[in-house]
Amino acid sequence: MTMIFIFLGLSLLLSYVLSRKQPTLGAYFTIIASLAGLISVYLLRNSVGVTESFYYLNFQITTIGWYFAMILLTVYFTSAFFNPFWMDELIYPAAYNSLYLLSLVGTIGLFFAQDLMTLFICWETAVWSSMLIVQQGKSRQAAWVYFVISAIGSMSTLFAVLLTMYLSGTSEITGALTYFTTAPVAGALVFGAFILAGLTKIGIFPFHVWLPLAHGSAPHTFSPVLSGGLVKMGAYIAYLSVAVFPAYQVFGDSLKIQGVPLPIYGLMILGAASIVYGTLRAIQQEDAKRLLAYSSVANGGYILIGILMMDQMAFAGGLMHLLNHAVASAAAFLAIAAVAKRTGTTKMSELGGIIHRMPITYTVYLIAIISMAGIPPMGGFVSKWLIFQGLSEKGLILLATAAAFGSIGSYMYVFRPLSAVFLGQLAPKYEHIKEANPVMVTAMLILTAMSLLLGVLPNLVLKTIAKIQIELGINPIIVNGTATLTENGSVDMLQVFTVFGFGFLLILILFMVLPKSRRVGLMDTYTSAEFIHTPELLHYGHSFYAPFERLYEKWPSVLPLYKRMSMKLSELGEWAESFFFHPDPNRAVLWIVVVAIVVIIGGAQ
Amino acid sequence: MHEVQKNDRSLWEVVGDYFRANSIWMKWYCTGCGAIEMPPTMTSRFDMEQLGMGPMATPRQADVLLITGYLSTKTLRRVIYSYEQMQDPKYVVGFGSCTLNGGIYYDSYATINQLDKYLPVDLYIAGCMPRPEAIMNSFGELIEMIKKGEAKGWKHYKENHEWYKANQMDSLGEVIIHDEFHE
Amino acid sequence: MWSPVWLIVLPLLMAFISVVIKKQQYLLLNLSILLNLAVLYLAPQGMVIIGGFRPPFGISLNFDRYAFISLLLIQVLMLFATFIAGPLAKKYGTVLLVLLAGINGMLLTNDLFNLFVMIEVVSIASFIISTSNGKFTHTFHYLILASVGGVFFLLGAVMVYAYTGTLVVQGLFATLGQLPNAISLIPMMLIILGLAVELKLMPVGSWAKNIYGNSNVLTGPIFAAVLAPAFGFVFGRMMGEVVVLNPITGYTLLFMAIATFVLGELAAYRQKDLLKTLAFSSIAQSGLAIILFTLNLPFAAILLLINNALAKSILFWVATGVSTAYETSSMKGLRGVFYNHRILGITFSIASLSLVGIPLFLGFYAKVTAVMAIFTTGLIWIPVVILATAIIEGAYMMKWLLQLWSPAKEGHLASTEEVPEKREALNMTQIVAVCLVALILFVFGLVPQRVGRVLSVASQAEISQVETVAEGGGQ
Amino acid sequence: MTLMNFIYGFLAVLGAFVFQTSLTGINRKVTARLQKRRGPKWYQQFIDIFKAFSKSSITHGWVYDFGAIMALGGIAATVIFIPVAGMQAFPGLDNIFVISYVLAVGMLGMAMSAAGSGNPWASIGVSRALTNMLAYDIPFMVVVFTLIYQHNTGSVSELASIQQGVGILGWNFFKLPLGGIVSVIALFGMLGKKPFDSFIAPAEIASGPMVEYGGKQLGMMFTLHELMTFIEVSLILNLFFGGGETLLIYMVKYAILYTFTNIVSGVMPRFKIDQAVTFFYKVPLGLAFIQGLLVIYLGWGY
Amino acid sequence: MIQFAGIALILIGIYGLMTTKHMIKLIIALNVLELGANIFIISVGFVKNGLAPILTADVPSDLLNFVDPLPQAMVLTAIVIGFGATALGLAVARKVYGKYQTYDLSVIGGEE
Repeated sequence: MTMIFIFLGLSLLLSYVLSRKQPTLGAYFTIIASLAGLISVYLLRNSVGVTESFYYLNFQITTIGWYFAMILLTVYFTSAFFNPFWMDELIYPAAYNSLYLLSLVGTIGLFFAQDLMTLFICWETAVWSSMLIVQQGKSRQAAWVYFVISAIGSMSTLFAVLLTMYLSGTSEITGALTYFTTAPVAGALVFGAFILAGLTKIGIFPFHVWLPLAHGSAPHTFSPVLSGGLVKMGAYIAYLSVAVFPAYQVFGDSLKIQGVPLPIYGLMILGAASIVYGTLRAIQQEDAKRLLAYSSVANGGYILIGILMMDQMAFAGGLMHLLNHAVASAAAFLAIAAVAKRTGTTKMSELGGIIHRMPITYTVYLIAIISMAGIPPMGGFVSKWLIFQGLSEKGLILLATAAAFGSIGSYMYVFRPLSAVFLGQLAPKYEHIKEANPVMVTAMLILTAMSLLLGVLPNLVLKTIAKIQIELGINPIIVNGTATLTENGSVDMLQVFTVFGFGFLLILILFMVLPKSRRVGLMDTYTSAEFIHTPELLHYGHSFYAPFERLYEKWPSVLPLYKRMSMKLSELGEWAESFFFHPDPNRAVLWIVVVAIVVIIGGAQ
Repeated sequence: MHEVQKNDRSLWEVVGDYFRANSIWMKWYCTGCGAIEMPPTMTSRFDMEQLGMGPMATPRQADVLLITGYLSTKTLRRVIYSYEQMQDPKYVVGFGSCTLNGGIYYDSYATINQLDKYLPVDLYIAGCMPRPEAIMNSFGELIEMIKKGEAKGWKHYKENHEWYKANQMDSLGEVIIHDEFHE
Repeated sequence: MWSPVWLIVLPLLMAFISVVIKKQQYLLLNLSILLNLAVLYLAPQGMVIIGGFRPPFGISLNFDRYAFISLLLIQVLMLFATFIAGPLAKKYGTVLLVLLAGINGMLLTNDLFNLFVMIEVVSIASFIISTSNGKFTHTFHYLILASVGGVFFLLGAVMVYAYTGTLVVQGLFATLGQLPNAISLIPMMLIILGLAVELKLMPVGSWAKNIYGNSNVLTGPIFAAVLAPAFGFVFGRMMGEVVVLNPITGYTLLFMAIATFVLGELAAYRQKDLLKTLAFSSIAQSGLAIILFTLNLPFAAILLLINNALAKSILFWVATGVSTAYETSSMKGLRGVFYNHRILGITFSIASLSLVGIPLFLGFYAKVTAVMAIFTTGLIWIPVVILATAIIEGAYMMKWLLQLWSPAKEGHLASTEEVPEKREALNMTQIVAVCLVALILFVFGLVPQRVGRVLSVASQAEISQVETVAEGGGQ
Repeated sequence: MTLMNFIYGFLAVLGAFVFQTSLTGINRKVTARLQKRRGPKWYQQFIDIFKAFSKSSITHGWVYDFGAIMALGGIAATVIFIPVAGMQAFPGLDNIFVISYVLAVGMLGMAMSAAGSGNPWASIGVSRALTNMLAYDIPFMVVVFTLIYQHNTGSVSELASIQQGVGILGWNFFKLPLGGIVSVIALFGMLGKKPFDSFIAPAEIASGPMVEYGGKQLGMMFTLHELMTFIEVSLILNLFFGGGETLLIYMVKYAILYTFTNIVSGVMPRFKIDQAVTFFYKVPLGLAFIQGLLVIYLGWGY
Repeated sequence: MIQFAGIALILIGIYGLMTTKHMIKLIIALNVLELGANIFIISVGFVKNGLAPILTADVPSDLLNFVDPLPQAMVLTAIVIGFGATALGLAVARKVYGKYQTYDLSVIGGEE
């Protein structure tokens, strides 16, 4: 395992050197390096429990770490296919390539970290290296907000890590965290600090502000990594703080709601809030990437709720949703990136009819959103189904309602880019664009195939998750052939897929039997007999859900709150500056006297 | 003008004509005052739904284009556009005497006097304006025509496309498009 | 033969010589620093009594590990600072030599009054150096404040003498501790206030904003990387050996230090001017060091001082270099400047990441050590404040990094067309020197534990006082 | 999974189509009677659908066709999942979430096909339809969660069979009256009946998603509508009205339920889409929550 | 008694530093402050009726009431340092005057 880190470390240097000579070469090298990483981590699947040390960093292979690392590597690997085509848009291509690999090293290190210090070091490495990548996109502000929100998480983790190390006297994760079984008060503090990091990184309401900014304006090739990959670091922290950290024991005495301790329930409510908020905001967006970013906020809520449940179904659902969302979201972002590469924009109202030029990209996007919306037979369905089953089994009705809202609301927002970007009239200025480059198409098809495979044969993954559940000592999800069984329901996705295919086949036959249709252009549509000559005007891509949006357009947004907070801090700084740092010697002397008097009076008492 | 061809339908067409005769969906092109006679025809006294007839929202869905009144040169273009958007087999019904001969404004520069020069009218309903009784009666006629396969205006239009186009161009003249809303 | 006295005498001697042969000032300066380094390496550690007088009539020098570490840091940074400042340093060669002698004396001396003298020497030298900013009102402001601070320190020292009859620094706290609180209160307050001016402690450090904020390639590094750690070390010595804190003075000092840290970072957060940002950052960091010294956690404080000195020197070199070259230090004017100055950019990034305390850099080790050390005092709220403030610190440093690296307008992809034209900020040799310091910082970051081991010896060797504010407060 | 399953499945689709289409025709007559008209023949709906199939058609590109096939295919597959009077083509696949999500395949296919026609009215219609779905589904889902919690199963056929055998009072509609009312109101939304039919408003947005369909695609959309109606009514029937012990009872109950909705909607005006959302989130959602809290926290409803 | 004189001078000096904006007056106030401090220091070592701390043949070696010489030595140094600072301050003030033609800091304001 150390070898993987050394290899990736060397390859990031190599990719820097190569990129200095020829940026594209270095970018292609990132594909090879991440593939090598993927394969070598895959080969570690049987060596669970092995520990290794590298300098003062300690690593251990765990099933859950392996699972997370595989997800991350998949996303990095597929997104790397896009890197070579964006080199000319970046002003620091060499830095991009090497930071790309550096953030990969950081994230994998996080998942394999054995001690808390290693955990934190890897965490920070991933954060700042990805922040430096984000700044190469459209917005510095976004990168900054990303860093600041992450820093809130980092600093709270650091606090938790150090306090844990101080109190427990050990830094080994499991040993240190299980210490709190006997110290619930300090445990609550550490839990709060730890989970805060998870919340900021998953982008849970109200810490979600960085997601739309960073995802929306990062270089197009890096948005999939941010959404599909780096967000999952937060999920890992959430996992640590509820599964490894004995959260249910620490809060064992607190008020319970349907068997869930109140603090954890409160966090789940935050997850539910981010589902609802993310959904509503995603519906409003005019930019495809920002829309997908808000969908990540919503999906982060599912993941958080699932992991916090720590039961047979929802926990498995949460862990599986990680993978499903990573794959689907990466595919969707990549598809949008491919479109942006050809058209130069991600604004939905400026696009339209891209399907006529990029049908494969369209298919990729379609399958991605089907998975994201949780519609069978794609992967997203299984995980959402598990979460629903878990929530309704426990009777957590508020959370279940939010989950349902996010699920159905997702039809609305995922359909929006489908319709506005891909369907409808093609603007004449995009008449000559071509399908995405075969290299990009390959990456997208890999993810699409994965989405489909996960949907049809979810048990491939659920087996691993069952293993994790057994390690944690909770009731594992039961897999039986192609069927997935839970306490209150079962599903066999292969059968569902077959029946769906059967239905599709029936209708296809019916369709073929009937007379063939005449092809007409998209400008030949019913317009109340009015003549329209401009395709852009006929295409409906702006304010798609206007009546619905009107219902909540006046709702306060969170970002202004942060802005106001930042402004208040600045004002405080300004006050300090003008009050204590006045360029006037009189005042400085006055202050000396004031301090002296205060001390003397205080001391005299 | 070509002669309407002899009636030799395949079995498929015969069955199809049966369905089409019993399910007449109309697109009303309400250009003039005649449209006011349609609501009584629809509602409880005459109830045209008992014959399977009904109004439809778009020409794509409709079988019959019902032109209820005056056509000006401006609306004629729209009518032709709508007609061409309809799916075969499709039928045109001219409603009121204005579609027949221009009605009382026959001598206006903007009035279209004889609809069948521009579109293949299968059936005219005379009157100014025709009462619901007349409408029901004439639709009964149309149903019979469709059943027998005699309503072939749409085929006629295809076969004599140049002739119709020439008439249309003649009447409309050249259209110069300035922008989306001005021509 | 090899005595630490040379560390003071040599620069002073060279200073006199340099008055005579003006042309060779710069050579003499460098020569004396190099010789100092040699002396540092060769001189045996221990107490040196000068002239055979028994203290307090004579002066003794305390050359222990603590002094060694601080002197080494100062000599090295001085060497780089004078080298990089080049022509400016030539102009101020004599003054710099006096400054060096003063600082060395300050760090070595074991006599409270001698310390006052050295502080005044350093102050006067630094007044003169600060005039090279060309902003005389600011120098005047500094001069008035530092003189008042000096007088306070002197009064404090004399009162200590009056009460105890001795001026020997080492072990003074033991004698002072026997005095009643009400008596020791005033001299302690005077000593701390006197130092607080130079330490830029809020609210008496108001001179720093403009002196740092208008600095050039000489003054910036000298003030931020030589004077600041030097006074930090002196303060550490005072806290370890002299100052007896009662709850009132202790909490006042702690409160002032925390206010300095938090408000300093907040003030830095709102700056739109690179040098001013760095100025407030220095103020805030010195607050953090004082927190640690006050809590009697010298090891963490030393680490922090070293990290700050190295990082700040790099930051000031680069910042003053580019702001001189581009004739502005505003955020708008410097946007994307690192595109043409990659190496400077990388060193600046390393320094700022280390300053913020990002892992893989020395600053992280310092931060962790500090927080872990504070935990042992039982004051858990202080780490919370420190870490929360670190978010703000990270925020503004990153804002600057992003702006300096990226030439793009907000909302647009960066393009090379918007890059500011290339001007020479620092010449090749200067860049190499900056890189060397950055390399030192980077290497320290890679082997933090080794650095820590060396330093922990220093901190243990020196500080003999064990009482902490927390314990004092608990009484 | 044998061939027989598939044949049963095919028959289920066919049966559902025939049954529901006849019922639609009958209900057109019922509506006509309400309006003092004679109304069409009872098989008028068949004629309409077959006529549409018999006409020529146009296509706006492959996604227009593919969407239509996907929609109808998805809906046909969903019909196969629906348990009718205890009969299922594929036993064990009748999880409520599976059904409601496979249904979404059809919705998405239709929306895709409609938007693929490039007609702005179709897009407006789709936008309204999806908004409508968000409105009615949330209260319904809350009720479904309550049901699953109460009976500890997500299988529709099991939920139906639990209610059988104890007469009319065994129905969930009477055990969970608030939930029952909510789900019947939601049924109106699902079926797109007045007052929740603004997404196909013919005079305002030219029948919304259907605007560009003609010929065989239109026929497919009509078929889809019939099958979807069958699924939705069956779902409510199974969940709240005890399904059916035999096929006959099932059909009778079904006909009564469907005709009821039809009669009610016959005298209703139309909500604007935002009014529909507000309505659903005020009244039915509130009732559903009250029901849920009563069941989960107070144990009522058993 | 003499201590109080020193303290009074210190307070006067501080008062001057807090109130005047004139650079020269500030320097004068600073000097007053230093003078006060010096007097205070001298007073620390002062012994009433004490002798000079100089060993001569007349003075018995076990004499105890001599004046503490150390504060006096300190004051000497402090005076020198104060002189240096004053000279520098005046030079700076002169420079400022050359630039702004005034000594009044309130007129100059913050120099940017």
